[in-house]
Amino acid sequence: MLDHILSILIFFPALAAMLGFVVHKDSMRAYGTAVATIEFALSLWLWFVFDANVSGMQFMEQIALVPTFGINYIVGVDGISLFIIILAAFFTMIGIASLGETKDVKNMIITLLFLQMTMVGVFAALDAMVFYLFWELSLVPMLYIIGAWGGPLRIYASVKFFLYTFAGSLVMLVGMLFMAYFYYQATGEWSFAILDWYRLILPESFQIWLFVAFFFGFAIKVPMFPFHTWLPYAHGQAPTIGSVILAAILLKMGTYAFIRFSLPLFPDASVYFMYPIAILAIIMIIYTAMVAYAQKDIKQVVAYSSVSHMGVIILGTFALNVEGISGSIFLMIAHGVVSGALFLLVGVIYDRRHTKYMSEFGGLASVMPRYATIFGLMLMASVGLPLTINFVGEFLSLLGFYKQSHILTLLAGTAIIVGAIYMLAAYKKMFFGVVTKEENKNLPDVNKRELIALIPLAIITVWLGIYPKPVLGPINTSVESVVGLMHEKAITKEAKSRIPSIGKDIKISRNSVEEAH
Amino acid sequence: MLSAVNVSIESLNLMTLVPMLIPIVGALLIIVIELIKSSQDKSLYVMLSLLILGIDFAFLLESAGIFEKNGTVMGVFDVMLIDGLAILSQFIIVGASMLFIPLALTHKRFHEFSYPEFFALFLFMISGFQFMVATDNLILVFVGLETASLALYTLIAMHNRDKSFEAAVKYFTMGALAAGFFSFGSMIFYALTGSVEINQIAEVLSANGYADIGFVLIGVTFLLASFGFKLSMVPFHTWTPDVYEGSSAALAGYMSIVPKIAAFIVAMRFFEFLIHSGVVWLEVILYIGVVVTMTMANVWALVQTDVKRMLAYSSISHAGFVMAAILIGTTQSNSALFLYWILFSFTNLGSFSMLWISRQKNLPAHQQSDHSYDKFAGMVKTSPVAASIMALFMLSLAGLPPFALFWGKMYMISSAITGGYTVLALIMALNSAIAGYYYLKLIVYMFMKEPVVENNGHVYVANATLPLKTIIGIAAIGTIFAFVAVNGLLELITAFVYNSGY
Amino acid sequence: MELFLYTALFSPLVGSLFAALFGASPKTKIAGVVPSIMLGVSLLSSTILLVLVLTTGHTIHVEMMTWMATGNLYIPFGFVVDQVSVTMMMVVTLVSTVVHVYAIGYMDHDKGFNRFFSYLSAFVFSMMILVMSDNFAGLFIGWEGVGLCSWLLIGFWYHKESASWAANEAFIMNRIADLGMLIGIFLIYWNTGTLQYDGAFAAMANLDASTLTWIGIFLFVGAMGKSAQFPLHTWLADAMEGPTPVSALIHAATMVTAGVYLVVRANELYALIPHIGLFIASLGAFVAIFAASMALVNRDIKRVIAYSTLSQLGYMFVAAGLGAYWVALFHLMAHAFFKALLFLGAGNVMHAMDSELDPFKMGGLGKKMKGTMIMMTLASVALAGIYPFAGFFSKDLILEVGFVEHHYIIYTVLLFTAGLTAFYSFRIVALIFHGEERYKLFGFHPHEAYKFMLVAMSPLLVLAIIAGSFKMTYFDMVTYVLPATEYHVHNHLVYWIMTIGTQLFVILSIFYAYKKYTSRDVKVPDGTSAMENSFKYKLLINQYYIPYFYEEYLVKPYRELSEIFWTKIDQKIVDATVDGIANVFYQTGEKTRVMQSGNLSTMLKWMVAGTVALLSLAVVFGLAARHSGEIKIFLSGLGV
Amino acid sequence: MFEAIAFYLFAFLTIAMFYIAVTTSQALYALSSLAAGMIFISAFFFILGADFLGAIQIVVYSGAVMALYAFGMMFFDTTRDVKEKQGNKAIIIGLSVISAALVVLIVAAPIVGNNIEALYPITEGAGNTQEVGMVLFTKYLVPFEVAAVMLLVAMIAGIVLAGKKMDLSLTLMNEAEIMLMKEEDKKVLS
Amino acid sequence: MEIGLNHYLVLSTILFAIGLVGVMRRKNLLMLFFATEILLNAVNISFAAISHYYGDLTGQMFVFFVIAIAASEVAVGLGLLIVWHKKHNNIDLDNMSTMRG
Repeated sequence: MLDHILSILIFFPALAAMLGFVVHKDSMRAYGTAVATIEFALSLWLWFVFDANVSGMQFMEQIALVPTFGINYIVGVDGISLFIIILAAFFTMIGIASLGETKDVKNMIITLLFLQMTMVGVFAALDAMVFYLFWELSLVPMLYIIGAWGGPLRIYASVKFFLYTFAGSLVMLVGMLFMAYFYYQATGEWSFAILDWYRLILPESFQIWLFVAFFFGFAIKVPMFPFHTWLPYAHGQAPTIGSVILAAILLKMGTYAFIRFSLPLFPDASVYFMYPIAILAIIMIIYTAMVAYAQKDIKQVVAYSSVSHMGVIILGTFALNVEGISGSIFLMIAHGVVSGALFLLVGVIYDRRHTKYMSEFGGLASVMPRYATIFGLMLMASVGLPLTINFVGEFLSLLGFYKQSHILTLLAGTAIIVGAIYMLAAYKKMFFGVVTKEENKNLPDVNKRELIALIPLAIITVWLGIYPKPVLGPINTSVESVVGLMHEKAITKEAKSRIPSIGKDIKISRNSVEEAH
Repeated sequence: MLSAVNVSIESLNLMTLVPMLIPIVGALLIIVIELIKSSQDKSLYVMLSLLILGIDFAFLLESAGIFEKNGTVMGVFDVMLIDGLAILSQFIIVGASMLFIPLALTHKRFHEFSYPEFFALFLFMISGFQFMVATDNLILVFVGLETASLALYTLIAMHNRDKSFEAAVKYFTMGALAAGFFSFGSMIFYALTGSVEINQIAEVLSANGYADIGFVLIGVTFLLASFGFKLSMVPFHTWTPDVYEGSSAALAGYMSIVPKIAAFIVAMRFFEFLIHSGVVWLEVILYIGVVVTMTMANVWALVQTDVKRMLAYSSISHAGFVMAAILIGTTQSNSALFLYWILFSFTNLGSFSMLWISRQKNLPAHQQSDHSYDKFAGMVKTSPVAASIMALFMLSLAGLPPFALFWGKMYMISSAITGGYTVLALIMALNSAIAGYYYLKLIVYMFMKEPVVENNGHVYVANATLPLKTIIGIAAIGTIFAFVAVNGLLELITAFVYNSGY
Repeated sequence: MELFLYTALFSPLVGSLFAALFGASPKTKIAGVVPSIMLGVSLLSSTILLVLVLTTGHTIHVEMMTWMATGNLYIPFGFVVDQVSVTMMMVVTLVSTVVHVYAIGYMDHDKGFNRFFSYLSAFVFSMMILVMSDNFAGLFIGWEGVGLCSWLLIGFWYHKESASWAANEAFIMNRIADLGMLIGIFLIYWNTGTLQYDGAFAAMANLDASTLTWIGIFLFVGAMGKSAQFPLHTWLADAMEGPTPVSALIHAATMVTAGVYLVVRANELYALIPHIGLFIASLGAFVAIFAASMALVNRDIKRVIAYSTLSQLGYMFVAAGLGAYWVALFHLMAHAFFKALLFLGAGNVMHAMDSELDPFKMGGLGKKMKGTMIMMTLASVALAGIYPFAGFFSKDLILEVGFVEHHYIIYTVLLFTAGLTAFYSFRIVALIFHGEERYKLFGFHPHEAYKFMLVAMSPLLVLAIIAGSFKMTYFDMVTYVLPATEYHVHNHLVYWIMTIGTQLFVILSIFYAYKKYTSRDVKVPDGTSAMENSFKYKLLINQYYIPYFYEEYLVKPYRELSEIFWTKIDQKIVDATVDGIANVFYQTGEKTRVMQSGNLSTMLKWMVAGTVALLSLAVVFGLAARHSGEIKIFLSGLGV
Repeated sequence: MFEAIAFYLFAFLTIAMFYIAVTTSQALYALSSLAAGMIFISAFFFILGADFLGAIQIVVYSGAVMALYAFGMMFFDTTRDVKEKQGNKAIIIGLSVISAALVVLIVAAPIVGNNIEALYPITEGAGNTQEVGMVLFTKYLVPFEVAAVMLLVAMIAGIVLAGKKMDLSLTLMNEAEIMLMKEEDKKVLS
Repeated sequence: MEIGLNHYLVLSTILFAIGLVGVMRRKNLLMLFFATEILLNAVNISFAAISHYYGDLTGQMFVFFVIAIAASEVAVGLGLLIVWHKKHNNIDLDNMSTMRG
């Protein structure tokens, strides 16, 4: 069982979704919750049996798919992907459990379960093609969720989401094929296995081109400025559950991929592009935060805030040291939890009033005190208050990047200011003041179903803020090996000096394209 | 005086003719049956055709075995050429035909299937295509092509309504022009080399070092124009959407696969050696042609309001995509062509079959064409399974993994990269993204819109019968589980293509 | 001993959580009483620790658990009780206990009673973390924690627009400073490899001066925000929108002094970079007089006291900047007592006057509120620095420090400020408690506060009076960890002249204020008097137009820029580009689909045209074939 | 010399005939001139020694094909003046002139490949028909048979398309009508 | 004045161009078919000439098959025209543009 736990994790939801077609639609919610809970339990079990002291991949599985062309189904998990998988399972679970009254609930749940398969698959995949497969496949359920259950502009938003990401990932596909070709040239064998690719040392110019190709795919997914405009539409139009999963998990695919692919495969290019990307990240942070401030729609505020936070994650990733990368991975989880919670919260009020315009509210704190409290907690987490989950990530990310550039970190650090500005302004508009609108006077506070989703998130927010070690430990172990690998592989002096060497011994067998020629 | 010719039967390798003869015999059989006892039910002919094609397929397997053992075989005075390309393409031709023919068993009656001649012509057409791919003699290519084409024009027209006549006439007229071009091009090469056999042409041309490059280019131009017509390369593509729209959906799907693979093989045989001998002009022209065909067809597909026309443009774009294989001209790219086309057959036949089963006799109210997007609006509400299958085909066409066409696309782009055509690879990738839009549009209509046209969902399966459903099921399974087969296919194709010297 | 440490630290948290349980329910006394008791417990534990530290000189250092550990970074939750932190602990727990008890009365009629205590205790907890942490990260936790609680408490009456606005302003301004602090922390980490105080300070001795300077600057930026130093000072006056106990606790006694605490804590760093110290001192002196000047004319009791706090913080920074860390800390302590007292007194007045804050509308309240009057008067005396009250010992010491360190300008400024301090303090006292009973015009019915509130205030009163006498004990204690420099003017004559001169100057100021504001001529200003129209008055009452400047030149542009970013750049440029690209394809399709006219003749023409185009190309190429060599080079140059 | 005169004469005649065939608005003229052009072309075949082809040309084209067209003309009633809307003439003329000019430009250049060995050389002494037969039934046996199939296809196609059965379209009728028709059909049969 | 291969090729090309003109300008389908016949015939001349000058029979074979093809096309083409004419009573291709875009 343990040998196949990842495959089970990946395909169990899909199988359950298939069987779900048979389930009667009144019982569908219970069915979905049960399946998602089992999946979550499995993911917890994975965590339980995961050996935090091993830096490499665990629970690897390999099945030949197209061996002639080097494509194999390889999955495995390490500290970097473990928690995102758990998070994906978790969010699907609470997403389904807290699903409000929607039309076609059966379709929705089946779609969500399929989505879960793709999400887990992306993070477990160790073969570039399998990764790409799940990566692309994840677009479809999301497209459906946005397009079928979304707001008035849903079709525009969903198509934009799909095509934009699709276009980016096709460029990435070209990059992957190139990478495989280089591997073929170097070794005489086709392989798409990431771990094989890790052993390949490419000349800097190749690295740069490939980095750019991969970058398009990842950057659009993240989304990085200036490729971010699909996100506000997608979030703005998506139903609550869609936004939650989009923000919590799907966006993380991009940043995760940076760490899984770009950094270890192209260490020199990573150093080469560190500053440009950092500048983009800073633009993301400040610019989108300001745009968020200008929003009238609370969901858009949260959406833009996502972009802003993703900027910090990117920055941490390109710190290229253990502190920064660990921080950025942690922040991925943190941002997942917090933005997921924020979207859920927005969903709560949307369910009641069917509007997301902040001007429609005001003074909600007195009408819905519990709601206001949880929102306040998440808001504080979002602005990165210490002892909440976000702070750990942001702190480490910025700390890490400070090693690379002081002035850029100073600029990026304004995240904590601009973030506070829009968030507090939004909170003030919604919750403070006196209740002016008649409709708002008798709004019911959060109900049990919503609390089922919100309370665990609140607990995680605080728990991991105070005691991040259970998560940070495994992440750290794996990140150390990644950084060590990068240092080992780096060719240029600049890269060698930028990427710290890890004391531990990391052996890679060197296969270089030039050697093969 | 002429001396008598002594030929031993063995040296003729008559076996090479068998796969082509079987459909001819079958067609004659059908005609004979009709003569003896007329007005039989169409199901008889369908099954008969299916059986004949099955036998044909078995013989193809046999020839494949022979090829694996002995390599390329020439036969009947070296007119027939059975190499890996011929065998692979015949597999596609016969296989796709086998998938097509049960589509005649619709629930509703359509005019063409009431003729036994329909099936006879169909079988003749298949043999025509088979001759086309199994030779390197331009005369036989021409005759095979015309046999197949003439039968095809008729098949289109037999649908018997205004649009199909219009389609047939358009196709026919342009086909006649293309035939003129073909013969003119062949004439130039004959003038240059004194031969109409591609091998000989290649030998002679390389022997004199392409001294008459001007003539070569003229010849290539005319041949390109005629193949361009068959392969619907821009700007020779104009017939495609109209003809697809005019003919029945099933036949349109068939047309998007079989005639094209035949033309591809001939184009591959003819252009490959030119490209390899460094005719830069051809390379440039093909490059432009491929890019323009892919892109413009995509762009036109974007603005279509009818699904069938959209699919027509999409198949133009796919053809352009595959044409890149000939431009690249490596073993990998040629293998990619076959892989792509096999996977494309499943998907495209599947999607056209989906249109076919939703075909109504009369146009729905307020609609201009049989399969307008509006017709599919809200399909998921009334027939979710059909909508899901249709969406599956669309996603596969868009190149979403792990569905069938993704593997072809991936391998093709990879071959472009390996062949050094990086920019082309990027253009191909981005074109897939553009194409994503119109495939998505259908999905959007099916899954996200409210029904515009009053219907109870029955319309989407108006034509469905068990055989049709089976075909669609096969196509769907093929599309979904392609990844299982890709490895085997790839090994086989690569071996065949490589051993044929391409 | 660790037990006491944890008790001191966590009992406020327990209290806070307890009160939070009742957060959504209607007011219950118990939600106020329990946190108060818990604070009492905390106070008790702190006292025990104080005694321990006093008697044995030992410090307690515990590490509760790991917080963050990755790469080389290791940050634990570690706490230290040494002479400095125990002082702060005492101040914090004492004042907060008083304030808690007081607030039970003060918030009696408020709907958010339970919530209030939850916040208030949470604040104390954060503050305890801030002062007890043994590393910069822990400090930062407390630092932000108090910021959060301050936000909650300033905006406590969230239905008031001004309150929520002030809360946000405070939070955001603090955040600006926190960024500096964060950068300072990063610098420390990357240069010393640790964030523990002991390790970091030990390593700093080996760092080059410029790095240290940067660290010093950034940390001080953090301190500036929390302690509301110029130019980040505007939030403090606006923070008076919060309930008065909050002002007493947070914005007088504890949180705002965190900056001073930080500088004191980092004394080993600042000792290495005296030029930064001088800058701090100069800024402190400037703020002292700057704030005092604004206090002169303000017509809001709480704001006057707030400015006074600001001014006194300036004093503290002068001391800290000049290296007299223990003096700074001592003044911090003394100031906490009398300033909290002052605020609580003001709270009583407000309570009596239905939240009216304009002292011109009061007058003669002394008759109704004797207790309050006495307390406020004494607190003002202490603030003014009259012997033998606490202020005399702590504040005059700072003057001496300035003098002894030969910074005469600073000395002069501070001396002058002392006069101003006395003036505005007694202006308030006079306007409130003496003179005409102007409140009657406005129909107020003032009454004294609850007895227990007054009782609760009394410890502060006592301390405000006698705190000065602990000076030497205190000196002995803190100089275990702080540089033990005695500041004495060695020339006795000069010393006496200075002391008596200062005293006289202050007393004169008091009398002048008293005289001026108890006279019968005092009227409620209506904007017509000559003084009110003078430039000076306008400048001061408008706080030197700094808030206006911030609003006009920072906030508005930010808002407008945000709007532009969104509507113009994000929608019109970034997004429009993406849609534009898509549209190009679509429009190309729409425009060129006419090619497919459906007319067979056109189709045939297209076919011929295509062939002709190919032919032309063929001819061009055929002609060019003669120059094939050159062409190949050209094409390979193009990369085809 | 004779050859030259014959060539130019027939060249002029064919060009003239075909020119008329594509430009005249009288269908009858067009048909006649086309037929004439075909015959003149057969003259070239005779000049070039391809007697068999010449004969075929006359028989098939001038005989069979032209007869078919003539029949068609009668059927379509296009003996009258045919009115054809002409769009942009410039395009037509431009395209054809360019194409002709370009091809002529290149074709007029001598073909280098004069040293080509004939694969199926014309044997001295044998008649053209004999030679053709020889090659046709050895080398080109398969194409010949396929051509037979092609003609069969064309025949079937012609019969089917022109047949009466095409008058009623099952495709356009609804099922009920078809059933009705079948019933009637049976009645007629029985 | 020797008549060489090139003469025939030029003639053939000119005829082919005439055929193209016909194909492009004819709107009457029947007469359009005439033009396609011209195209094929034009090529036939060249084939025969090349065959003659090379002394090779392949060209004549090609011509033979082209003639066969032309004949078949006529049959099918006329069949199509007849069907069309039956339904529409005209064979003008301008009336034949229901499908477009």
